[in-house]
Amino acid sequence: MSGIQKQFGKVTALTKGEFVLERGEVHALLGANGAGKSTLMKILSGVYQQDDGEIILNGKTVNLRSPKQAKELGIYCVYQEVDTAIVPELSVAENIMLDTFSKPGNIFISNKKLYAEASKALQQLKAGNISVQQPAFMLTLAEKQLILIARALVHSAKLIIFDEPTAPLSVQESTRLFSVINDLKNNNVGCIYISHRLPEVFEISDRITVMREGATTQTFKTTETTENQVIESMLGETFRNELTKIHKSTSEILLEVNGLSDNNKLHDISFTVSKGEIVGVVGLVGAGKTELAKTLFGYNQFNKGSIYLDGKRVQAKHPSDAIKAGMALIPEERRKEGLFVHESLQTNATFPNLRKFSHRFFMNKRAEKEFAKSIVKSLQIKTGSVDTPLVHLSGGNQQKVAIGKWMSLDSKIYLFDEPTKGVDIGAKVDIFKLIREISEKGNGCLYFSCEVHEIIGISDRILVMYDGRIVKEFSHEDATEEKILLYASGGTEEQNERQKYKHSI
Amino acid sequence: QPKGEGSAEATPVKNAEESENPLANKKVALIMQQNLGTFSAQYIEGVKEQVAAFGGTVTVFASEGDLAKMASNLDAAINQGVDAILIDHGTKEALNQGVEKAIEKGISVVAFDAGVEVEGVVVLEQGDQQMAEMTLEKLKEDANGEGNIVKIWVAGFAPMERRQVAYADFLKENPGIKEIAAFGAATANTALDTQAQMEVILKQYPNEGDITAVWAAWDEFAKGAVRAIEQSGRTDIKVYSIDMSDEDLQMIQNENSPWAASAAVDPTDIGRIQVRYAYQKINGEKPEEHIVLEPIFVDAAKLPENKVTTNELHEFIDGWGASDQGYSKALKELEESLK
Amino acid sequence: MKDKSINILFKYGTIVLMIAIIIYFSFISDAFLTYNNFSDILRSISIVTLLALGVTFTLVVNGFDLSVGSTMSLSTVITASLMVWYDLPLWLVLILPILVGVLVGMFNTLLIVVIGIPDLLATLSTMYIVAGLHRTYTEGYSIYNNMPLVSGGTAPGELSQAFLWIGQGKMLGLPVPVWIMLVMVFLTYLVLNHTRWGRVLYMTGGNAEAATLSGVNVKKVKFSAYVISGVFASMAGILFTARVGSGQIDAGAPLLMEAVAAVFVGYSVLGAGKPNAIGTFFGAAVIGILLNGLTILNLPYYAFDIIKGAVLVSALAVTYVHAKNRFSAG
Amino acid sequence: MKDKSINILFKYGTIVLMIAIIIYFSFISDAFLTYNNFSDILRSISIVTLLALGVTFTLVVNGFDLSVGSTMSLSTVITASLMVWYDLPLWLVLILPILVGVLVGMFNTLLIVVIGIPDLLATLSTMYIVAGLHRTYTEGYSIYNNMPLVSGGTAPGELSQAFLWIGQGKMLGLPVPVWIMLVMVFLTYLVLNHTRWGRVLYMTGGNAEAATLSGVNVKKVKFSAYVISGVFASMAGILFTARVGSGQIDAGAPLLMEAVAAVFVGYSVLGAGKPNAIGTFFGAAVIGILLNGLTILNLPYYAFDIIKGAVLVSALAVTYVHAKNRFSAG
Ligand SMILES: Nc1ncnc2c1ncn2[C@@H]1O[C@H](COP(=O)(O)OP(=O)(O)OP(=O)(O)O)[C@@H](O)[C@H]1O
Ligand SMILES: Nc1ncnc2c1ncn2[C@@H]1O[C@H](COP(=O)(O)OP(=O)(O)OP(=O)(O)O)[C@@H](O)[C@H]1O
Ligand SMILES: [Mg+2]
Ligand SMILES: [Mg+2]
Repeated sequence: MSGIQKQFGKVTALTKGEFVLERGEVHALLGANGAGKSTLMKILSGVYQQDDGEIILNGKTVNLRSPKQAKELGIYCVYQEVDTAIVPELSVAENIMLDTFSKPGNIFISNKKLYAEASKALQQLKAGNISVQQPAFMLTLAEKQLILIARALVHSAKLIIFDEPTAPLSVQESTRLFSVINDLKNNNVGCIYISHRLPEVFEISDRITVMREGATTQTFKTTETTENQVIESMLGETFRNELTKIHKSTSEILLEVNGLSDNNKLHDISFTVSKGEIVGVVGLVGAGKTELAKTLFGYNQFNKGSIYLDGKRVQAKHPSDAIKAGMALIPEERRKEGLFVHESLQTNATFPNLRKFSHRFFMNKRAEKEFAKSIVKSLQIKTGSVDTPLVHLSGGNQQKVAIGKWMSLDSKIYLFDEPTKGVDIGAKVDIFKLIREISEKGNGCLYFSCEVHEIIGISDRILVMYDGRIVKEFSHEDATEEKILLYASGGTEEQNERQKYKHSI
Repeated sequence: QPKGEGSAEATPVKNAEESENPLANKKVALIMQQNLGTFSAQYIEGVKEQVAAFGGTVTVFASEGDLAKMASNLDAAINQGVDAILIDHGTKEALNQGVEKAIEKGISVVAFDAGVEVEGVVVLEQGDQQMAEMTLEKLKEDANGEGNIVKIWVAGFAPMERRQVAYADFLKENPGIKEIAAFGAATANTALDTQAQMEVILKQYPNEGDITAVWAAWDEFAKGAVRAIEQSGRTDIKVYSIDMSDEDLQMIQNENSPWAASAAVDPTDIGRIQVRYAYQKINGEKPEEHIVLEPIFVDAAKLPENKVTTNELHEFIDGWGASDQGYSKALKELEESLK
Repeated sequence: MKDKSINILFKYGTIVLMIAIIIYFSFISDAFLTYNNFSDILRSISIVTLLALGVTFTLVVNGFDLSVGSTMSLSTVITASLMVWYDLPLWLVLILPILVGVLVGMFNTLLIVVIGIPDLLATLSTMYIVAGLHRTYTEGYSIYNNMPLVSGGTAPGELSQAFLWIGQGKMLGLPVPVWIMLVMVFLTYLVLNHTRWGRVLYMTGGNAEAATLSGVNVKKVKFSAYVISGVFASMAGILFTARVGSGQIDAGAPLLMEAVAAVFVGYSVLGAGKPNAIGTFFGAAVIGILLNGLTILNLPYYAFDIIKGAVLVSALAVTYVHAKNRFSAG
Repeated sequence: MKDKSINILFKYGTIVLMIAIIIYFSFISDAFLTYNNFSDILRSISIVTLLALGVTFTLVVNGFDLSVGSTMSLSTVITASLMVWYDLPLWLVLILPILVGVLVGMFNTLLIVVIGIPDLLATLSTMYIVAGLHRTYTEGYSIYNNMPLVSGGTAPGELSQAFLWIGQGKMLGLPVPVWIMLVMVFLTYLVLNHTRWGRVLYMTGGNAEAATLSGVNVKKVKFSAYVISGVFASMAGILFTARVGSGQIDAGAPLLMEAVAAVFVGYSVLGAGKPNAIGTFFGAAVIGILLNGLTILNLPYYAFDIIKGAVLVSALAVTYVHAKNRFSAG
């Protein structure tokens, strides 16, 4: 692939995507969030068409107009958002064989044959324990991912793209995946591997290509490079500096959570947050971070445990109660949960506290405008005017609005759920600064993220979540990326020692 | 509905169950094509009242104007083994098959305005041609033999066809009277749809004298037309119609109502008479198979100052609501024995 | 280029269309452009506009109320029965049907918010159930002055003159229903565009999830929208009874489509891009003027349904094509 | 615990309900549990079942066709007119209405797939437009043998015996409409559950994005579902004409709700959890048996609408409560 460009409306996702994959090679693709990795791969798998640039496969220029075409050429993709490729109502077998249905062939379908072929593919993945007859909505995230890999196997793919496959996987599940990838490699299948976890990238890949801000920066041979080199190529200097600043906290307890459980995802969660402290909560996708944030905020209900804020018990039946008590949530899905993207900045900014901007029943539009202007200024939001609908703002600026909308409320504690997701580097820095400023005013911050290095950079204290539990607490000084990942995927240090031991025998 | 003041409870039928009369305790099914509007409701009342007086029970099968459902309902009634089936409207194409089956099973069938053509079925019809003539004559008289009229009529129903015959003859005989517009459709919501259409016509002929009168071949049409005329504030147009329910009567009695006259058989009476013929058949009597119900002409001018209902109408209009048609000796005895 | 023209069509389409229709018809007929004809047109759309305002509220919260027609029918017969059967005083006659509208709204909320049935399906069911209820209530009869009762005797009451004035009277040169409509349109405009609560309604409709996380109780907001819709439908029913002078069965059913069409035509008025009071009023007016003009053109009545349907489809098409473009431009 | 009982209700509710109804009514009336009565019930549901099968197809692809009632009305009058007005041979009489159904399906697709109007709104508009068309076509008249024509004279043709046999004849002890229904249910079952194309339909409905990624042309699939729905509605119209022996206007409108209810009742039969052919048939049967039984109970006719509505609401409630639970459990 060379010179690939792609724009979505006003967002430029790719400026210069370059990528070369050899037969039977595992090639890792790295880059910060929003660097354009997924977009490049979606172009390769026919989901999007590039605006410019060309793709050469086996020496021939190909024009990939649809996923179907890409698949016919043997290019398969295990998408980052697995649910986009799974049909929940259909059985596991049907999901594995999904691509066969749209191909011309027999009119009738024999279930027996379907089940047999699907089982075979699963067995190849050492996942024969998944029943092929159950509907796909019963599966866990990891199992769904296996289905997608099985789908590629069934069609003897020549090239498989793995887009962050290990994000939801535990250490054991990851190990199994790696052995599958190795098998594939031995069968001369090319693999593209996207991940944010450097250790595993170094373990599995032959070469590494790094992207930054929509462009390919560098390609390394894995054996000839170091993690630091790659990180530098990925992030750039300013960003790292920002993250290493350390912040002092007071010891006066602001938020206290005791034995919080719901009957579903959260189990016996206890922790505290002091005034002016930033507490990071880290865990894999699906570990329950979002669940915890929303439960604290009254969006989900818990059935055991208690929450105290500033010494007062909070019993939030609805987010409105939590807001009254002094909480603010910047949710993970900014566009879906945090903002009204078709409304103006002004309308968004005043919404959580309409009472302040109205006289009796009627809205005071002048006060609204003044407030909107004030946050544009203080958060340095780049926008044409306060009347511009938010869809026209960049992701980072949208995120600033999502934070700024709480500014009229004087909340005591802010819950940030993956606030840097899909935000460009510059804005990321601004957002970190903003979080710092908020904490410096004596407010508490809870920072939920699966980006381990970011967590380490910003937090005063780190809680690791695994499967709905808090399994470990680190101080800022003790935390390392490896230790966190280990706990986050359900391991403990002793266990790890033993495993290493076993390996060496 | 609430109990009306001073309402006499329908004379409770004593001892129907213990009665020794073989005609007591019969099951009657009433199969209706359409059951909207006050006419239908009054007709059902007539049926229920008469069957109750004979010590039987009625099941009403509604069809929402859907002929297929009506045919299915007829089947269902036959399967339930009723003693008599009363049919209200419908077409012969849809019903003949079912009616034949019923006759085979020895069920008495009496049809009203249904166009059913099967041996052994008593068919009731209103004096349709006569009703049309009565109202058209009155129209001519009021208009002094000259004028432009609007016809509201719909094809596809046997009684409507008969009314149309009289209407066509009338136009031929009276060249001074011209039809300037004709429309009409039997829908799920006839009166309201007609009102909308009449409003259209009125806007088309906005000047006084453009329209002398409206002749409506069915009271649901007349209702719509009258409302449209009243609301347009036009006082120059009169409405003549066929069929009359109590609701129509109230509208006729409104001050300055354009509704000038109607010809009809009392709907309650139709129900009663139909039941009587059914019981004659059950009793093995051999009534005539083609019964014409005598229509009554209701002239708005003959009505009293204060409003009356159809129950009291007989005081002012001769022959209303007092029909003895269809009684046989056995039936009188039956009714006496159950009182 | 194409996008731009759709945008202009979207913004000024309704108003240009209206002016074009008016000019065209006034050339064809002298009777068209008269004060009387326009006051008649306004009166003829007053009932539909009330219904449409209710639908507007439900659309604002991203719901949809298909049961307004039935609710109006129910309110029509209840209003008439309260006077005819029970001879109740005027204030009760005006309040009780409104309460029934509130109940229907609550039932819709139960289905949609508590049970979780999608809005259109839920209100479709309600539409049928309420239609059945209103027929059962009257036992198939229309309700009119001094009607005889099934149990014998005649009904004690009749529609009072004061009541009929609501539907048939005039005030300051305009029919009373027109005044009622104008007041209601203005109130709706005020509430939706200038109050805190209006803001909450629009935001809930725009993104229920984000509204919840901003502290809005979305269930309550939806509840209020459906109740208001029920209340508007009841008011339409009361107005209809007063206009016609009796309680007709199934009065509301045919008005449903017109009301829905009015709201969608009004979506775009002056580029609002969302359901709004003024737009709904203009939508109803365009349809009213169009139908009035078409009768002048002497079109058969059965063709009207096609034209109403076509207006609805065009309005929907412009709305959704515009939405698509706006979204992809974002 | 609660979840489990909802699950069981979901899986076996329809069948248990059906058995309960049958047992109850056979105690009440000897006439109920007879071969004749059941063959009549089957015949009475045959038309609704055809409509419902069409709706099933659109629901499978996650759409919804509200226009089937109108399409059936249109097909009814066209079928009758082809014989009565134009005296055409039988094969044309059977094919042309089907083509009209195809056209309606294409129009729906245009609105939904090309323009992007949501399914329910699009087909609601189509419903009104097609209803207007069918009245305009007949100028408001029903069509019957040798009817007088507006232009004078009488119509040349009448419904042939061969044609009427389709609606009124018997074959091997069962009415012909029942055979047609059973064959269609079986074909639909075969197509949806055992062919490649059936998987593609379900796939599209379950996750359109995944289907696109698998190389399915989602637009074409939706198109085919709406065309099939139109064809089924046309077949229902032909059957209706043959059963009734004339072309009634507005024949299909009252059947819409029953068809929709049948599909939703059938959603859950044996825990399918999705629209399916056998379920739809059972749904129609449950409603048919219920209505047949209720007439025996001598319930007033105007209460039937309430009961049908209640059945629909219960089916929807079970379906969506189940969906909610499944989702939260998944
Ligand atoms: N469909 C789309 N519409 C608009 N913008 C998009 C779309 N898809 C991606 N983008 C934008 O393109 C940029 C690159 O996104 P992409 O998903 O390729 O990043 P990524 O490197 O995969 O990041 P991550 O590590 O978070 O998965 C982001 O700014 C994103 O917001
Ligand atoms: N079985 C599953 N199938 C598909 N997606 C799943 C599954 N389980 C979890 N997920 C995904 O993971 C998310 C659940 O995350 P949860 O809120 O429990 O934890 P989290 O730690 O906040 O995860 P994240 O890192 O995505 O924020 C869901 O939004 C969903 O997208
Ligand atoms: Mg990505
Ligand atoms: Mg999360």
